[in-house]
Amino acid sequence: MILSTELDVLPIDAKDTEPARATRPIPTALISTLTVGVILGLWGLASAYALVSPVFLPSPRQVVIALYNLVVKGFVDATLAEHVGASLTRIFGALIASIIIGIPAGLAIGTSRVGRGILDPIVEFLRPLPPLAYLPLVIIWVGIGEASKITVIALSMLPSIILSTSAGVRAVSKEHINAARSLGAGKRQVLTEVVLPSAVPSILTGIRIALGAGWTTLVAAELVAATSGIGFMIQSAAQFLVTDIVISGIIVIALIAIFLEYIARLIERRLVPWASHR
Amino acid sequence: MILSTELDVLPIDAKDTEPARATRPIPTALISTLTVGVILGLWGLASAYALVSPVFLPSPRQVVIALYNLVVKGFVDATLAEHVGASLTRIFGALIASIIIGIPAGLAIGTSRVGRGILDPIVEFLRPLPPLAYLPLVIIWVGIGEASKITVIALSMLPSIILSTSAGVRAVSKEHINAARSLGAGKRQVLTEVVLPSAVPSILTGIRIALGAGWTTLVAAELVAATSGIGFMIQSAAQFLVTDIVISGIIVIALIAIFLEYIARLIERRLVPWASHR
Amino acid sequence: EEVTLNIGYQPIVEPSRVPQADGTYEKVTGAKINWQKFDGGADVIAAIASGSLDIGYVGSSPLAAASSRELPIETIFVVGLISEAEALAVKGIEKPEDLAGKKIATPFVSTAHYSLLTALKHWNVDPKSVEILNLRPPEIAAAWERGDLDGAYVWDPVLSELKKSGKVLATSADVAEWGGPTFDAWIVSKKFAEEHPDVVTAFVKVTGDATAAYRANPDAWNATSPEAEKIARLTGAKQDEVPALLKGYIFPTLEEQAGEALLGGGTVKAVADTSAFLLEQGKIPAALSDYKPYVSTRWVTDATKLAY
Amino acid sequence: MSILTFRNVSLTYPARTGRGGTGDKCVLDGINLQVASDELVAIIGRSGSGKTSLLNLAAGFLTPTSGTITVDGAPVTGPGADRAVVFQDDALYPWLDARDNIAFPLKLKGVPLAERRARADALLARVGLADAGDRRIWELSGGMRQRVGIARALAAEPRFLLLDEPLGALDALTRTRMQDFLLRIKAESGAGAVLITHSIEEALLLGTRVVVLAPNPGRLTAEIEAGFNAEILNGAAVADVKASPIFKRMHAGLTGLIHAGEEELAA
Amino acid sequence: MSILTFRNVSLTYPARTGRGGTGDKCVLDGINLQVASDELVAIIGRSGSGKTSLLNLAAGFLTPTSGTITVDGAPVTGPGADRAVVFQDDALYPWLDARDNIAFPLKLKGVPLAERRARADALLARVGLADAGDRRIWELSGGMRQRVGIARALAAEPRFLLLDEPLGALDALTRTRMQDFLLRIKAESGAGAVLITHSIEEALLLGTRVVVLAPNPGRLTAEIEAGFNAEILNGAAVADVKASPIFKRMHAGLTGLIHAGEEELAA
Ligand SMILES: Nc1ncnc2c1ncn2[C@@H]1O[C@H](COP(=O)(O)OP(=O)(O)OP(=O)(O)O)[C@@H](O)[C@H]1O
Ligand SMILES: Nc1ncnc2c1ncn2[C@@H]1O[C@H](COP(=O)(O)OP(=O)(O)OP(=O)(O)O)[C@@H](O)[C@H]1O
Ligand SMILES: [Mg+2]
Ligand SMILES: [Mg+2]
Repeated sequence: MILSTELDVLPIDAKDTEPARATRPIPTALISTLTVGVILGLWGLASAYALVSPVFLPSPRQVVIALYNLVVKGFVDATLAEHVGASLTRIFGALIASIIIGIPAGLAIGTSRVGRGILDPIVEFLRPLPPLAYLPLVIIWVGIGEASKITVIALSMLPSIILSTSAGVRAVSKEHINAARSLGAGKRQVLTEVVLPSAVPSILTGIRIALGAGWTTLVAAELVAATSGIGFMIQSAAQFLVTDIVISGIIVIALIAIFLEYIARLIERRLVPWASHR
Repeated sequence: MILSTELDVLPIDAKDTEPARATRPIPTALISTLTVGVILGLWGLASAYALVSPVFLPSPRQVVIALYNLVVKGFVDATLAEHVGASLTRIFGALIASIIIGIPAGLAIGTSRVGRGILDPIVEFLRPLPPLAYLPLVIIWVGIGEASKITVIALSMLPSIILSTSAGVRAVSKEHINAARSLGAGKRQVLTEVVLPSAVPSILTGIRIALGAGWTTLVAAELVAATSGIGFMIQSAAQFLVTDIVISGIIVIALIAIFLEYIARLIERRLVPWASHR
Repeated sequence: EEVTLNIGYQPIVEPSRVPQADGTYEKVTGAKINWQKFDGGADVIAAIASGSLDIGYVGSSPLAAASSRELPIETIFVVGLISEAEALAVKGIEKPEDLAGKKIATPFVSTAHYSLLTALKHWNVDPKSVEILNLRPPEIAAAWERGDLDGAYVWDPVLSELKKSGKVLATSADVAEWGGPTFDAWIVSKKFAEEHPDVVTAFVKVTGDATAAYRANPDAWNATSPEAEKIARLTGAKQDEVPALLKGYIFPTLEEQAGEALLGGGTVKAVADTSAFLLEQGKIPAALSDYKPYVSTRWVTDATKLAY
Repeated sequence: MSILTFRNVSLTYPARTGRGGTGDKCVLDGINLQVASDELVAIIGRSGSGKTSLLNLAAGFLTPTSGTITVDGAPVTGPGADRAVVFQDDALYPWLDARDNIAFPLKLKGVPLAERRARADALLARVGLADAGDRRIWELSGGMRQRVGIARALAAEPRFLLLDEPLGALDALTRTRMQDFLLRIKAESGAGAVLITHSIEEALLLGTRVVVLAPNPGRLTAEIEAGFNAEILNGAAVADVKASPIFKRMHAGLTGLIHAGEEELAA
Repeated sequence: MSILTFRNVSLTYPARTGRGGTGDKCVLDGINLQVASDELVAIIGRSGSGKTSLLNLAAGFLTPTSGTITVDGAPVTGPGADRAVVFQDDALYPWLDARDNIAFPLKLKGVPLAERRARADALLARVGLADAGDRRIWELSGGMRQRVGIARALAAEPRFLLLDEPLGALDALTRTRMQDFLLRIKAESGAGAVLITHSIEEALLLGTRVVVLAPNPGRLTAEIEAGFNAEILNGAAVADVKASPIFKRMHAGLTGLIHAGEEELAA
């Protein structure tokens, strides 16, 4: 199971370092595989005994067939690959945009009185807004092209990146900052050489949350004049009660998101092995 | 401006402690007030010069009138207070549910191999799911009562609470844990007495992000079978292009969210003055 | 023992909002009614399937989809035939042939969507040659305002917004003539209908009476009338727009319902046609050979005999 | 009477892979040591010789690569309340004030609030911080934090005290007082103790035995019975003890032992 | 030649409100001190007497409640590259390895990667950690971390070195070597230095002057010209210096001064 990167389990019941006879009881990967198996099994049973109408809970078999057809023939005029490609482009466009905007904004809020004064009310205003409510305004401003979809997704990603960045900044050790300044760091250098690296674990958590939020908003974003995209596909299928496609779409989203999460964790492992050593 | 709780600005340009002549340059509150003023001014100008059709951007005056009518007469058969009350009940119900589920789940993922093995795949699967996609499934499973709305909102809140908790857990100092264990703490005590307090700053950040996410999902949750609620109100107004009500709703959401954020920060200040001292 | 009746309605401007506001349904059916608002037919159908709803309001497209999936539902009342309420408004387009290569928006899966495709077929315009975009009504208004669209098949009040700067190429009344009628209807879950036939009959009766009241004197339901006030209050529509919105539908009376044009035959055919069309579009996996089980005249017939 | 035993203990930190990775590092090699609960064994050795690692093994924070560590014959499988640690960097809890840090082990045992506060206050007074109970950790000086750490370990009433340079950040006078305090409280409580220190004088004054850890890899190269602590507990003046020829001889001997094998390196 | 001047400096930590709040705490009172760049002023004093606070003022981390601190007449308004600090708790960066921690001030100055690594390696060797460059901070022992901290401050080539118990976690031999190293590098670099230490011996050996800080509130109660460091730099053996009667007299005198006013308290 790809989730197990073995990097983030706190050794409450393991030793700090276990040089010898590292007898791992049961590998996490196995447990995860079992969990997934049990869920699939329950699903199979539920649909076999028709606990829920098959219109709303198709059997795993049906979903696999639907997935196969999606890959081969596609749905609503695009193959699965095209839908996934369109959505991934949007998600990553939005991710890049919100990183470029969010990290500096979070740093500004966390470090400077003026930055906070200006940005805080704006961020706090934007943060809770429901995309379904501001969709018309987004269209008025950026039209119905890709930009609007990316904007909607980015707006859902921004808050967690900004908040985690500024929370990370606030938790930076004062001693580390003092040390840097007495070693000759200017304000900008304190920011880039101390505050930013210190906040990296928190920022990465923010990015992971943001990615999840981005997927969550995908369907809303693709309500806007999309002709392909996983969200659009799910939306179209849901309207006609083509539940096997809806579930296939959900599974595809989950698999992609899990894969991205795996990469995020790998990056985390590379960048912040020191997180628990400060 | 209520945002300025003066608690979270990192003293990159201030001293660690400034016993004497604490000459604050410009109060953040003032800057925030100015920012809000400038935005309101721009809005006023934009609508005065009809840069955007009044159908989509009514003037501040119109919105104030709409707000007044909302309070006095209401819209879609409920007054503003009733809409707000309904939505707040849902948001808080969802918040409580996701705290009760999310914090233990985050702790389990962060501390135990088995917990992680079981919960991680489930969480990672649920995290990216778009509420608009699973809305029909939620209806099928939990019906159209309050439970379905709370479920949808809680599902959007859970991930950030779980992730921040487990990230906070992972960043707990190993020395702190070791100290507790050598002082006689059992596993449970390590969890409650060391891991949990250490993770509190991170958990609070997660709750703040979650609250924002909850509001964001409100409209989607209230798409189904609601008869009151701010999201329902916005949605109803949008259907008939009653933009002043839509914008009033957005403003009300923002104000409530900002107020809750303010309270969250106060709590943060009380609970974690030590965040930058570890 | 008191019966609980769960009704899923949509915020459509139509006569039965008035008895809903007055509590007439409660009085006549003798049931405790939970009114639940929905914004789309798909959710109504999901809610009926989950057992949370007994009676629901849907458009003809979702109705066709639900019937094709063999859900246990039954059409009990045709609320209104969509006529002027939905139309294709365009800008810079004079004749149907000009549509090729243009951006036309419509809310997918809606009755408008179906009407647009039917109209294109009637005009022999290949739907693939037109850029058909999925947008919800408020977003259509915004995109139109911005100049991103050349046309949209949509309903009021967004439609009237578009008419201000565009012209109408076809209305749903036209499309109905071309063989693609669209309508809204009340449906009931078969299980509930079996258990509480009298409640369903009473429901249909009240609905029919409301329609009759409107049909008797449409002009009395003007902008300042109590009826308009009640409709506006329940739907969120602007009160002064209510009369115009009501005019966009043809509301059949209880007596007309059972006729050959409606539940007695026309509705079955319309559902079958819609399903065939959706199948052709690849939106649903299969169509049925017979849609009769999903349409019933029993309730309207019983209701005409009912008095209160 | 309890006994803490190291039998043939070795420790190798595993190689770290990735950027700037390191090779395996053998830190301790074949350590044999016994500490009874009427003893205070002082460990001295060069910086980086493995003293802290040795203590971490005894505490159960690390598992030996080979060999066994036992308490009264039962193998040490992890940290436990019987072995309280005073850390080289005070591992105090920033979310608690000084008093509550000291009361922490009492809280773990379920001692009621009032009683544990009272006991913490008594310990605060004994380490010379009577009025610092309300202070947050970051409001304490380095030496104060060390003393809070010692008081916290004492509050746990362990069978063994594992002290990692507990008095390193104290001035001479405070240090002398704390030495006296440690000596007495250890005698009172009947706990065994392992004390890491850089002061040979301190090792001799407090230790019933002094062992020398030589670096690369850490090995025990000498073991001396000291016994001055008994004299002091019996009333001998510390100044007299330090001035005694035998003390001076031992001091010189230990200094030589620590320096052994280093002079050529330094040359 | 630069001069760091404290003129009538006082420091009061403001009261902390809220749960477990404290009152105002006057920590330093009327401090007057001058440190020239050919000097090394050693500060000794009881734990909690305000030594670290004094250093933090000089570093610019704190602002005095009253009085002024100047460098060459210019008031100190904040931390600066002219005053490098070695912290009591090493404030090393966990995301950098030992070498990059030392190279950190060079990076700030824009020294190219290769050169700064080379210079860091040279400093690593001089503090006896030639092979620890690749280690992460948490892979270093306490004493090693202290030495990395010293090397990092030296890499900044400041006008003043502010050292807060920099050798506290070192064994006797390593400490002697580091003392020698500090003495020489200070002389080479021409930087002034303020050294906080708990070892009176160290203060006398390294300091051109030794000042005594008495607690509650912190006041300078004595100042002694030492000058042994010049002898050592001129080749005198450390052992001989320590054995000299004048050294012993001064040592005894300072010990007395630190203990002054404490005996009655202890009684
Ligand atoms: N987690 C670790 N990973 C790898 N090497 C480590 C780790 N911890 C310590 N070391 C290495 O082990 C050796 C011994 O370290 P230890 O902390 O035990 O020394 P020490 O005797 O306590 O030194 P000091 O007196 O300076 O505190 C050192 O060389 C150190 O670099
Ligand atoms: N941030 C703070 N807020 C309040 N009081 C403080 C703060 N920092 C230090 N103090 C208090 O100031 C006094 C002096 O502390 P300081 O750290 O300067 O002592 P020190 O001489 O360095 O002691 P040590 O030798 O133990 O390190 C102590 O009583 C301490 O409790
Ligand atoms: Mg050590
Ligand atoms: Mg200090």
